[in-house]
Amino acid sequence: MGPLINPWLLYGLCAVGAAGVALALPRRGVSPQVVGAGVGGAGLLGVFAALGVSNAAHLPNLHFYLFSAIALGSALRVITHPRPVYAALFFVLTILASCGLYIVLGAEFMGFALVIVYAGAILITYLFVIMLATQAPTADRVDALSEYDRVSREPLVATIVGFLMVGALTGMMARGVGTIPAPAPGADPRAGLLMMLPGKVERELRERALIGRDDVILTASDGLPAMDLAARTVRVGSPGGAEQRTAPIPADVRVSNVEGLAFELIANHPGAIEIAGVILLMAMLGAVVLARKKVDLDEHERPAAFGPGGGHP
Amino acid sequence: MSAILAQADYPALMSAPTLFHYLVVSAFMFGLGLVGFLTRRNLIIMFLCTELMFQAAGLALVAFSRFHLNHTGETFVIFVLTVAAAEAAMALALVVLLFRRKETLDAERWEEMRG
Amino acid sequence: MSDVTTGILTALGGVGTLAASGGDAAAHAPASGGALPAASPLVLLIPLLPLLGCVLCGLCAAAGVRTKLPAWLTVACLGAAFVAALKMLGDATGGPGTHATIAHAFDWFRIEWGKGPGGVSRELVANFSFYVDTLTCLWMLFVTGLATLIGLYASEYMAGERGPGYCRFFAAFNLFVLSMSCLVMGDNLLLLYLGWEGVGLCSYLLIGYFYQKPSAVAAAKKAFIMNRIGDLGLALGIMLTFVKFGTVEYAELFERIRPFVELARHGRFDEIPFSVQLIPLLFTVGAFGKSAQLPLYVWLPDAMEGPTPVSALIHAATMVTAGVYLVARFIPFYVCSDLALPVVAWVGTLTALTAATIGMAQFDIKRIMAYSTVSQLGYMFAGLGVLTSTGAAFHVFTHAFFKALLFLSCGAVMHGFGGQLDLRKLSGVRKMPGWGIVGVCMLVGCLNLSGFPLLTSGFFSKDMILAQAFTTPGFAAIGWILLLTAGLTAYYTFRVYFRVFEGPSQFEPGDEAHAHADPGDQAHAHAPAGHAHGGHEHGHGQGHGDGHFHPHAPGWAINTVLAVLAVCSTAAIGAYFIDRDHHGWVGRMVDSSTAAWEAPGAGHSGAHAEPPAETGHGAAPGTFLGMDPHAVMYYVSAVVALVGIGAAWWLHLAGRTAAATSRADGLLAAAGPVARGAQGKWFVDEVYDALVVTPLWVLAHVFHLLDKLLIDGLVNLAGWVPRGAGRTASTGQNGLLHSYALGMAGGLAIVLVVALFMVKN
Amino acid sequence: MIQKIQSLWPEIVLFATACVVMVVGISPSVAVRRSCGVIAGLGLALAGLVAIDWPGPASSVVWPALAPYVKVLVAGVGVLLLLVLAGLPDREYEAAVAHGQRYDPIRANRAEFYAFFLFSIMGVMLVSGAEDLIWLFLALELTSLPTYIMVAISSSRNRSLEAGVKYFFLGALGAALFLYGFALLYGATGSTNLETIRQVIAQQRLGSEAVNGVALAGALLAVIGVGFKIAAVPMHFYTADVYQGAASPVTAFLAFVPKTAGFVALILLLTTIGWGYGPSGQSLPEPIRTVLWVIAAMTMTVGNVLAVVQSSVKRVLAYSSIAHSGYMLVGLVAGPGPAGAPFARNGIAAILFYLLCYGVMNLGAFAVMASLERRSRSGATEEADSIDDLRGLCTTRPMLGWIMVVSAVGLLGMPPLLGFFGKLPLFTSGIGAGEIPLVVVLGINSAIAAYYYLRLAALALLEDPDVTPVGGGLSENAPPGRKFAGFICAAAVIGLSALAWPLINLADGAAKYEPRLTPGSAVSAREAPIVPSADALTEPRAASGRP
Repeated sequence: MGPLINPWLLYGLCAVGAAGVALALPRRGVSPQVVGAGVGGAGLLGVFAALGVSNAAHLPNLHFYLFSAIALGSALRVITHPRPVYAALFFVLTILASCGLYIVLGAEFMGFALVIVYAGAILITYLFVIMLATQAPTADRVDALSEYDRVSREPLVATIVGFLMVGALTGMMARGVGTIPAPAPGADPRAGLLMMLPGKVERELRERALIGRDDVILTASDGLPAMDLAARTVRVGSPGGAEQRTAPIPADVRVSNVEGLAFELIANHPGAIEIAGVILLMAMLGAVVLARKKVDLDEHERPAAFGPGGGHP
Repeated sequence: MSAILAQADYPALMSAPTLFHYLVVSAFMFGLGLVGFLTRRNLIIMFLCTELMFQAAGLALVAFSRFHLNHTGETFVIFVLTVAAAEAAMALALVVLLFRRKETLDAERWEEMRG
Repeated sequence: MSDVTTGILTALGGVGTLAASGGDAAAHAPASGGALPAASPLVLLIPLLPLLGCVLCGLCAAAGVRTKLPAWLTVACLGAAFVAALKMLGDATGGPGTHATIAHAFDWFRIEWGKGPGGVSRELVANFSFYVDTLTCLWMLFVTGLATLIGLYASEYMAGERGPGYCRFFAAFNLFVLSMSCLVMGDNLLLLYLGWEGVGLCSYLLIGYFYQKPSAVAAAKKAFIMNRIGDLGLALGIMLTFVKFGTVEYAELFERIRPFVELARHGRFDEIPFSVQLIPLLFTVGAFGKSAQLPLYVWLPDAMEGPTPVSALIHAATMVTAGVYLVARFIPFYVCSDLALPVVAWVGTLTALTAATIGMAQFDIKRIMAYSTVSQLGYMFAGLGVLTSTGAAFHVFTHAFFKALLFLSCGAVMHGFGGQLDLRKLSGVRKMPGWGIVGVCMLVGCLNLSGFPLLTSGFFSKDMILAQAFTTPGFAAIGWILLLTAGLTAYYTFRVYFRVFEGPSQFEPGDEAHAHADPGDQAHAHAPAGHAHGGHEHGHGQGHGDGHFHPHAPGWAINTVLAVLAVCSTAAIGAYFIDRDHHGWVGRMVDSSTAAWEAPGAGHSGAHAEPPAETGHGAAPGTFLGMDPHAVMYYVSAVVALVGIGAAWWLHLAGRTAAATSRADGLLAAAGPVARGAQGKWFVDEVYDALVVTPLWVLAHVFHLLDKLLIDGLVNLAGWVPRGAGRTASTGQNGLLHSYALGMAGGLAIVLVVALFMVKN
Repeated sequence: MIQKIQSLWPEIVLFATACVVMVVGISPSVAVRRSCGVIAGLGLALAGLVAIDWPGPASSVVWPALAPYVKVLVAGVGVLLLLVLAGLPDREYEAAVAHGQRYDPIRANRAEFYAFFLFSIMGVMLVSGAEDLIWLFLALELTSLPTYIMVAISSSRNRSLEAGVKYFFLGALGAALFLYGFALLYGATGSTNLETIRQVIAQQRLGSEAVNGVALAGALLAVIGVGFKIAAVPMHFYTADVYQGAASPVTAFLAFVPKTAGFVALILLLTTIGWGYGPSGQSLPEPIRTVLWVIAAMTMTVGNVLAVVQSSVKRVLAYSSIAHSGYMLVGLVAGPGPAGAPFARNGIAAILFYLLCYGVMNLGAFAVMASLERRSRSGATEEADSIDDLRGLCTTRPMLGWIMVVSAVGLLGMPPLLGFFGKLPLFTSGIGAGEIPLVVVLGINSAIAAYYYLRLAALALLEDPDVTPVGGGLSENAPPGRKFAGFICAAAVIGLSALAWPLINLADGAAKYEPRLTPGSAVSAREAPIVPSADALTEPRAASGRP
């Protein structure tokens, strides 16, 4: 198995991307942002074109191209747009495009959660703070923006550093991605989760009229639902238990993304949920402590606040 | 090529991009976030750039999750999201505090200590 | 350094193999010293009493004592320790056997580091235990004895410091004796190292005692750094010893080295592992640092910035002989290397010569004494190197007394003349009222140092080394150099004596007297002369407001100590004549310890005039111009000493009279023909300058220059490189968030790129 | 999960204490509010006791005894830290307000401060019990997020804010880096369970002797990103500014708590990537070993070299803290040695023991700095920070002076003191692992460190006090707890060296290394369907492919 992509081609294209980003960063005077964005995009396109040439059979579909182009393009605008509000809005766009990619990857729940939580909540907070903390621009001119927004710092060195890292990362990924141990072809480790959902199977079977109205899924001697996932069959019987038979589980009855995620989350990471809760509590407390405003206490309020003798060294 | 994502119940209408495609997008997003962090001087945008890097990690996690056909990566993204939210809350509060002190968001204004 | 590294590498070869090398002898009695009989618990008093003294001085400091109490406490504790040392000597030599014993104080640490064959656990054991054999006794005897005497001396000498400084001084003084007893008496290398560092620390603290003097601080720093270089060698040596032998306890080490000694005895050095041969070389580095040998000697002359009692005790008599002790204690290791002893001998010899030549060109009398200390230490190392540990130990013993005597006499002069140390500004001190004892004692010390025949112990101890140098095959050149050095020693010693103590009585007070005359200057409130005249018990009543200076003669404490030391250093001759079978008393002490040339406890018979030919050359004993060196050396060295003294007399006393405008007419008459007038004296001086001094001066200054440029340069460089690098590196710390982020990301990027090129597939 | 909860009692106690503290902190009564510190201390002590008495089941398969040791260590040093921290937030401030200064609620934050403190300690404890990358990520965040706030609010000066913003933003960058690393580690192995990752990577290394490129990149990013917590090169830049800007007690906290978390996390991470198998013995993969080697050498050198030129005590201690991380990295490079290796060869045991030594010695030095303040020319009090403030401290304030001397000499590693016994196993483990050049670098760096540590000690001990300071004198206006904590630390530096042996035994026991490789189990466990057992909901271990 040859390399996924010629490493030197990869590094060259990373360099092209770097040049584009360096050009696109805001700077004093005329900044060739369009040119930069074009060059950067060309570099990225080159990577995918090269990938496509060597793996024509697996050429990704249009959605992938569309969403990744939007994601990366708006990410570029996030870091190049001189106006913080626009940058934040472009970040929202990046998030939305990422959601698209998530959905392409079959992670529907995370995709939508990302829209709601990230784009909906967090970014709104950002916008809020940006508007709070920025002097209201009077005119719609770039000149009215603060100097620190208009001029980026060390664009060349920073870009070189950043893309050195990108090049090294992608280079290592290109070398290693082929040997990651993957599930055997045809095997879906998630299929086993169906065992945890007898109710869902029963409902599906009933809706498809594969079992009768009164039939229920039986329980095996070990307490588990009597399903044979290899053969995709299930033993069902009437409530009295008199009549037992085996019903096939249709191929499209499978654990949905949300269900799988829920099982993973609750079964394997309950502790992490608790820690996340503590982090959120702590962060709330921190934000409150940090953002408190000064208040002036009246003279008569001070003893109440600090107690008698509290203030005397 | 084993790095194909078209395993199991991959949506039929999609053809088969390889894992590496997603990783490239993720790495570039990560790099852009890094470059932004290094070049932008607005504290809020700088923090936005770290969020971009978190987002890149999230994309990689979901792609890996898809590749390994388990949900661990997606679960990880939930927690990444949580931490990002927590960090954002605190960072924004800090930024507000800083802005009150110096009436500016310029990171370069905080350079009293050195050496 | 790279040699050391490769040595360690080969020695390690994976510590795992230690099991084989160190562990095969590891029947390893878990209880330390189980092999050796227990010594009397009285031995524990020796380190304990100085500790008590240290604590008491600390309490005095806390209580704000402003009297001489700390000094008396110190003297009492150290005196008691001396008595205990005497008792220890009695135990060690009185009983039927003269083998080593061990006094166990408490367990220090014991680290289990694996299982040996048979499930025996292997441990690093190092306890607070004291190894008592005759070598220990010999050393502790003069350490505690001299410390007591010098403590008494210091009670008066430091009287001007009473208060916290006085307590601090005596606390450090006690701490030094404690550390020294750990060093000498420890039964394992780690305790020795603890003591080794401890004496270094005390030395640092005491050199820097006058910490307001920049030169004192610089000298303390220099001593510290030079000693660290040596300590690194010792530490590596100890590690290597542990790695190689699996223990640091003497009792076992000397057992385990025995097979190698056997090999060396038959000249089969190539069968001894290189790492074993490396150990003595590393120890040597440590010994050279502590004992101020080439090229690490430069700190010692500078160390004279400390108070004189410190110079006498630490930098002349005891601490600097720690290196000699180390080598003597580990003689069995040294014979296992065919390189170590010649290195020791040659370095010692060259040091002796170098320091003597430098000493000749100095004017500061304390510095001259310091160089002479370096030179005499060189003698001791040369003695060790040419296979006479007895001679070396004997010289250590006698040198301790007469050098302490010399220093204390110089200190008395310095104390009396307001810190004046320049021999050009002092003359005829012996004649001044109240200075007679000092003068006589100085004379005794000088005679000892120069090796005046028959009357002095220095003569016999030096003689032993010289004779052995000619006896041991292959070291004749060393003998000749040492002989030359002996002549130079006699010359510069008496140069001091004749200039300062004889001749016309003239003096010019030192800086501290002037400083004291200026009432506004508080910075020198601590200077010895300061209070000496203010509230001294035999102070010379008169005020000093007029700036007029009167030397003040030493009091009873100083005089007593000097007299006792003078008697001791003469009485030490006795040690040569007692027990002649063993080369004297010291010889017997040495022979029944590990410093003997045969393995300890090997049941050697008394009379062994020649050390066994373990160098393996098998050559016949050398001769001195065809005669038996041991027989003829008495006469040769006597002649050399007398020639040196004569030269000094001729150059420094005889010619000085005409120039004198003072009252020293009697001395003038004694000095020789009055006909030699001022002109003749000038003539002699010029010839002397042109013919003798200039070349030696040049030589001395070349070495001095080497000091300044090379050694100081290195020391400065060692300090400067990190500073410079720090300055450069701290430009990266410019306070900007972005720069930091850039640095972090850049570093990470470099790491990733490097890793990218390292990763395969 | 039930078993897991048993091992989490200390954390639960801490969380409960934090909640109590927060509630008590909003009480209108000053006296009640003042009890926050006491409550926090009691909770911490209780947590430590629980960690001793109730270690629960083995927290990590490879390091069965690591977590209890770390928890007890953190709780123990934490109590001392609390003594130093107590009164930091508002003591002087309350006095100032009483004298008419404007009330600034940013500084009236006693309860929250203790809560952050407890949260952070809780984070370290969680790190030590991590079995999963997700858990590890969250625990690391929980450790560091409160510290950002603590730095920013530790004093009312702009410097604290500056330190806070630098620490926070660079910390977020570091977090992003190691998060990406974790993502790649997961991607390369298909699991976030540390033990499974270890097994998968071990199988790969057994097979081809090379580590997957993705795993390697992930491990490097993770190691360097976590390196931010321990201030390892190249993530060290923030250290000096942050340490200087934060109030001294918080700095003492920063120098110990995140560093402990970082080292424990590094131990766990590097365990997954490979100590203890492969044909080549027990070394790390070559790229990682090389990188760690260089980082260790650079960290020591940079820290020491920069410390030499500082004139601020806190910056000296900051850079020396970098250097100490470098020393400990030597233990990481050396690794745990072969299974059942003795203490002297176990670099991990050396790290664990050194963390204890460093925590105590460093806290002593910071306690002194926290106890001193200087009145500036304008009349305001500020922290004593200049190296000249130490001049003659043994004369003017003997107790503080001697604490400083003992701590500095101990940090230097002078033989009879605790620091020496801490450094010794680092040397021996380095030699044992054959890293002679690195040990030589360590030795040289110890020598450089002597320069500035002796300067600290000598200034306090030998110099005369500054009689006419530039702007107002030095004063000592701190809660007595700080001095007390300093005294305990100094006593420990001296006393623990005599008791080093049992402590070494503890560290040795905590670093017992049991790498087991179950051939084939990892891959099959991962590929098998999630075992649908009845107790899957309550027993995640069964689902994660444990043998």
